[in-house]
Amino acid sequence: MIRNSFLVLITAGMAWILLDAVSGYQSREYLNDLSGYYATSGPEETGAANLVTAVVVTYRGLDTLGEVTILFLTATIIGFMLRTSKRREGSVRRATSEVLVTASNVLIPVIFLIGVYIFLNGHLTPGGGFQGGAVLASAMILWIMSQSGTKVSHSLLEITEAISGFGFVFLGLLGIILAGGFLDNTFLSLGTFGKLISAGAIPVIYSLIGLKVGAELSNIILVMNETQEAEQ
Amino acid sequence: MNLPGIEYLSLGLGIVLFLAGLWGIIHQKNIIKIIISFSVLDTSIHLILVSIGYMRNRTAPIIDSAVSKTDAASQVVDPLPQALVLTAIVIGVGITALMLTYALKLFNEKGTLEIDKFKSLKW
Amino acid sequence: MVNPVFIIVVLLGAGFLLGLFRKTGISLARVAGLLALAFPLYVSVGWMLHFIGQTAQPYVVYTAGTVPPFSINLRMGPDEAFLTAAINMLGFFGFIYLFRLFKSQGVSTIILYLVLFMGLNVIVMTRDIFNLFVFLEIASIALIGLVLVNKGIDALSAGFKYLIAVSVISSILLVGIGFIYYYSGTLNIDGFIENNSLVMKGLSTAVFLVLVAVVLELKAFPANGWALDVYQSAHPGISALISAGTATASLFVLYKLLPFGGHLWLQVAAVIGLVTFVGSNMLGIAQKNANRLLGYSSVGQIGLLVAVIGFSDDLGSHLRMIFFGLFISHFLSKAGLFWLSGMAGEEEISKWSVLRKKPALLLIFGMFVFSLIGFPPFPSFYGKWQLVMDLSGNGQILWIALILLGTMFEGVYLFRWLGFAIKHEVDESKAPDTAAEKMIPAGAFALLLLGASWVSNAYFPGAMKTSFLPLYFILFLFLIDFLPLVIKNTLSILSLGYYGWRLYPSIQDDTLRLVFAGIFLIGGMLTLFAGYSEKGKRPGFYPFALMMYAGLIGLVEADNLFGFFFAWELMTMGSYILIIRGKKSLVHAYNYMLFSLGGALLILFGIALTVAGQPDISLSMLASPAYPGWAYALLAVGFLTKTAALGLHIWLPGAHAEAESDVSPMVSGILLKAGAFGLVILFLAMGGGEAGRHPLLYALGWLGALTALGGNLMAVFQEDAKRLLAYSSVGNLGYILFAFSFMTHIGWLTGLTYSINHFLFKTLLFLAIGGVVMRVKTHNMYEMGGLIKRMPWSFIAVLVGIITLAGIPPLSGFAGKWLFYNAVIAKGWFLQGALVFFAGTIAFLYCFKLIYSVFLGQEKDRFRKVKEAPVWYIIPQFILIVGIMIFSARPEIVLKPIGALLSQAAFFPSEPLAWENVTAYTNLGYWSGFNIMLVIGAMFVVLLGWLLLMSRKAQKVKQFNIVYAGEAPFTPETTHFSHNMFAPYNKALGFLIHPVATQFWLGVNNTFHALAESARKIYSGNGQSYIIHIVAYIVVVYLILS
Amino acid sequence: MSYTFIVIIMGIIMLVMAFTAIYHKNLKVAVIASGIISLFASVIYIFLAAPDVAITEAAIGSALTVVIFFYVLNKIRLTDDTK
Repeated sequence: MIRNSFLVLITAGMAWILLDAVSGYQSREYLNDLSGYYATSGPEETGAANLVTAVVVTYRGLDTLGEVTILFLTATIIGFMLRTSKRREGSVRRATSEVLVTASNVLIPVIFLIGVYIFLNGHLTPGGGFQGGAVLASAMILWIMSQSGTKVSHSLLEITEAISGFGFVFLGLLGIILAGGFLDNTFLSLGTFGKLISAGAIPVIYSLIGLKVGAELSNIILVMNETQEAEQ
Repeated sequence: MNLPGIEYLSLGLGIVLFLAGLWGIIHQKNIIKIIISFSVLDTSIHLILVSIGYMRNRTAPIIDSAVSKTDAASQVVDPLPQALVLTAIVIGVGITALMLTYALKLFNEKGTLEIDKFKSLKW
Repeated sequence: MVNPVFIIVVLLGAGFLLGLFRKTGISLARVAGLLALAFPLYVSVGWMLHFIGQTAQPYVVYTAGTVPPFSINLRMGPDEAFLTAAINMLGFFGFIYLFRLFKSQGVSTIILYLVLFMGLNVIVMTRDIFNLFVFLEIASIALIGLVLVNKGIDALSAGFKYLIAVSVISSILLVGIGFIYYYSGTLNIDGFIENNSLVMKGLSTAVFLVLVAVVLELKAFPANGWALDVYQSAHPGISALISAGTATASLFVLYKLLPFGGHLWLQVAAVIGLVTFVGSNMLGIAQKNANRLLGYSSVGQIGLLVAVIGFSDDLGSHLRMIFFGLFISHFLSKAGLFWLSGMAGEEEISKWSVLRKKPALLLIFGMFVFSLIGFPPFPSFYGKWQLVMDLSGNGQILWIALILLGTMFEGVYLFRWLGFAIKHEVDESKAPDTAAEKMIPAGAFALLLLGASWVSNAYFPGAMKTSFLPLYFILFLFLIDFLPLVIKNTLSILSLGYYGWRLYPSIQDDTLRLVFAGIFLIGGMLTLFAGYSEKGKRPGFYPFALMMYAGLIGLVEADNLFGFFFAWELMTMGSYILIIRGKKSLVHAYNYMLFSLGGALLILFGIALTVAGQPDISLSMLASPAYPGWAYALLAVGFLTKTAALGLHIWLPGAHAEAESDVSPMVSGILLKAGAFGLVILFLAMGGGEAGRHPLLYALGWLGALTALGGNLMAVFQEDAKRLLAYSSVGNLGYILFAFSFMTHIGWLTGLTYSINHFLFKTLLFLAIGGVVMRVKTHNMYEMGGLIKRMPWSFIAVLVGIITLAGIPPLSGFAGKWLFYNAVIAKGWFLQGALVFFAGTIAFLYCFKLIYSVFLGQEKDRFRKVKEAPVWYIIPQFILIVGIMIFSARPEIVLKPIGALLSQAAFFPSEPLAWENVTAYTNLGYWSGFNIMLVIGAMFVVLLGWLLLMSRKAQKVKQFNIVYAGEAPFTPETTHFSHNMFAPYNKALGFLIHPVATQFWLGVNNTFHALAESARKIYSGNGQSYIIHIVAYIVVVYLILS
Repeated sequence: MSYTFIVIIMGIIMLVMAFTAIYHKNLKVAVIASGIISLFASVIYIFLAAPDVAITEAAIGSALTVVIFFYVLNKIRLTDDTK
């Protein structure tokens, strides 16, 4: 009881702090200098129609690199934790229904293509590498569900993961060598605004991010699916 | 009728969810429940961040047929918080997955998910 | 210079690519990892060298082809270059340390390792708060992964606690960042600092959230349980990375972000840091697990560094210097200690004695411990000195007290630990792991520590004035430790002689210093002579013996307070190691160290209150301290811990009695004079004027008198010969304190005469008794007896010694007494004088007991075959006897010039002692040592001749056995005449020596241990409680702030 | 203005879901509740003119997270059954 009232007390304390933090909030009328710059110069500088993409891939590209790295780290750690334990060996699984197998055989390529479409168009429409990657991962989930019993090779995922990650870093590097700085996308031609092949390296980078995110998330799911952990 | 704008609502909602998540984290004993609370907390932070980037009567920060390049500054909402939230979401899912893996391993070691039971190290 | 962004490219690129080699190629991956880590080291060291010695502009890395605030920028300035160099150094050597581990753990761990260091580098360099958030997450997660290389529930649950704690903290951070963006419209650190003030409540709350999150990342006490578990359960090679690496990066984050909060947050950081420093170190004293203890210590040290950052405004231009000193010591030592922990392979601190099997490890361990606490010549010493001086300059007295208190706590557990390693019994079946990949990092960090010490000495103000020559010689002695004892002993003696010769011209006019230099150097040489009789190489003796002497002579040589304190600490360090060498010295050396450390901290405090931030740190500052009363009291008490004044004496008997035979005279006859010299310096500076009449001196006079009485009383009831001498030293130092407190001309002459006498006879007695003990293998006097026939030379030495001690004419002890009575009468302190006089009579009792029990009476069967003490013991004794004779016959050789010195206007010009040839006059009478010597000498010769003549007729009595009943008594000592020799006196006076002081200090000790024991229960081990602590901490800090 | 009601209603549902997520005994229900919070949040993001965030939250924050939760819950449940 004492504990609970203490918890209520500190939660109330946090509420108070947060209320203080929003105390100066009022609906915004204007963009501030920073976002104003993104809105006015962003399209020109990066060639991306989607300003969020411009910010994510270019202006705050280093954040994105870090974020991809975090996903990479978590996938690595999860793999490290779960793969070191026993693998499932010839365990009997519930048979997958015929319908699911057939449906997934049709759906997986479609979903995969949707994912690719999303990150290729990241500089033009909502969506991009993360969303596309998540869609790719969902294709993976479907595949795992339909292909129960068969083992999925990790190598392909690992190669995708490594190559796309390295490619991201490498493109960033090209930005230093060929353009104005690390992760500058303008070393490729900005192209015609609003077209698929435009915005310099953004589509390329976003594709790599998409592949990477997709591979990482798939990897996490795959490892979780395969692990024998907690199933003695 | 003079209703508050949705940005106020979503901001308030974010804060209440934040507190709810926090309450779950400090109050629930089950590790999975704690992790669920974390994901509520995460969502609430995203909500708060997106809300503070919102401006009324403006559109998404994408230049298309509706928004011209030249007028973008007066027509779109702030893209930056959205970019931050994108990053935060992906980080969040990574951490949630990591926590869950921990939960799995911890369960495997002790056969329980009660957080009070993992006190082998102390003082 | 290489663009620092390549650090990211190389580490991250390598990390990603290694993903391809997960299944195969661990060997390749290890090499690739090492090379990848060498690159950032090369880059950051390159930048560091670039910035050294010039004020180059920081290099800014722009990303995305745009300038900030629109894009993220990194900065490589001098601070960043230094810190990344440190981090990458850790990365490189830490990788070597884990080399074998990686083989069994696979490529994934190498990837985590590389990414961790990439993250840490960016954390230091980035100038964008959201970017900071992302890379803090990277570093935390990589670390959580690395924690898992230790299997089992401990590491797993610790990792989980860490994970959820860090997640909560980063959630707070993220919310804060969001609101900062909302209110200020920027995420750029520099942009924010330039354009924003915290008048708006929302913004200041946002800043609060960010800063409190950073503080929590730094493991602020007490919301830090989550980190301690990780320190304890992770592989030591990983804990080293947490303690040194992540903490470094987070510290710099705090440094970068603290300006957000303005002046208020500087104060907050100072308070939080010091609370952490004191609190964490206090809880550490109850901790027995090595890694967890290191965790407490890490948290504490980081707290101190946080406080230093918080003091930025007070420290001004010294900030970097102080931070460097404290930081680099913590960084190198803590990483090194964690590595050593892995090599020792023992969790219990008492089992670290296993390190003894590899003396090099023990040496490194000692270095790290001393450097953590802040002993010279390590950088933290300079840092702490400057910190304390600057704080006192700004009147932050309370903060100084807290810093010193925390340091004291730290000393309590670190010295206990070091003591265990040096002295605790060792498990023969175990050995430390000395694989090359572990030795290299530990050795490299030890060398870097030495390098950093050298740098500190070269750049700290005031530090340049200390002479490094003795230190180099000590280092040299370490290097030649493998040589035979004869060579090392001879070299040591010669070096003391040489140093004396070198020093003489500079102090020949300053008789006071000359006297003490003589005591230290000649005494040192004489006591070292005894070392020739030791067998074996005596590893590790000479460097520390010389360190003690270097410190002692440094005291004399010092012309400023810094040099004095430097020497003082050096002496403490060396003498501690010397004392702990004794067979049963573990506890006694520990007590000695704690009192010495406490004393040293008080001295430092006193100096700080004297100087109070002024640039002039010469000794003459003592004449007019900024806070006179406090400064004098602290300094005096500090020196009194060394002279073992009553109440502070409990360490002395054990330390002196249990030390090795030739170490006892060093520490008792010589080392104690360091305290006396400190008092001399202090009192002399107070001078004969207004300051010299401070009421404190009256109290000290009483203390001296009581010490004399108490010490002598306790000596009387000892059965242990060396303890008897040790307690006698307590009493004698009481005389000295008493005499100096007079602050009169004759009082001072008395004090100095006592000092010289005590040096002569106590060194003599300890050497003689040491020689006896060496032969009879016992300290108990009731087991000895009749040794006069076996050891006649030793007998003569003891006889001369006790005659001097007891103040019987013709020897110089009487000179002291004569001066003493004059001084007492002149000063009018009759009551205290009577006490001291009474103490003097008591001295007769134990003198008698000493010579009678040991040398006279019946010869014991066991000792019929014992030989005379080694000749190397006898020689210095007779040199000392000659010294006593000379000083007895011609005291004016020394006393006259001292008198002249004291007669200077600033000192004690009134009522000086008048000399006429060899006769001294006061208005009460006169005394001539030479004439007395002649008279008594003549009487002695006559009596001796008569005795010899008579003895021809004397009949020899055969020894007979006192045990007639045919059975040995059950407790043989009770049948010995000298056992409990003064039982009647004990009945009468025993209540006076009730061990009040011992009980008091035991009580202090127990109180703090109990406090620590109960306080650390908050670290319940429950991960959720740790989260609750974090939230509660945030709320409480916010409450306090608003 | 027209969104306001929708947001209020969704907000109330989200709070109920939050309560469910934290207090419901059945972990699966709790997970789904937290997924619904995420999903509704992504709808609110559309109203807040943040389609990118909305898609991401729906795909990653909601769907994927729930899937991962379920994988883990399955493993844990399997053990519970055998014991």
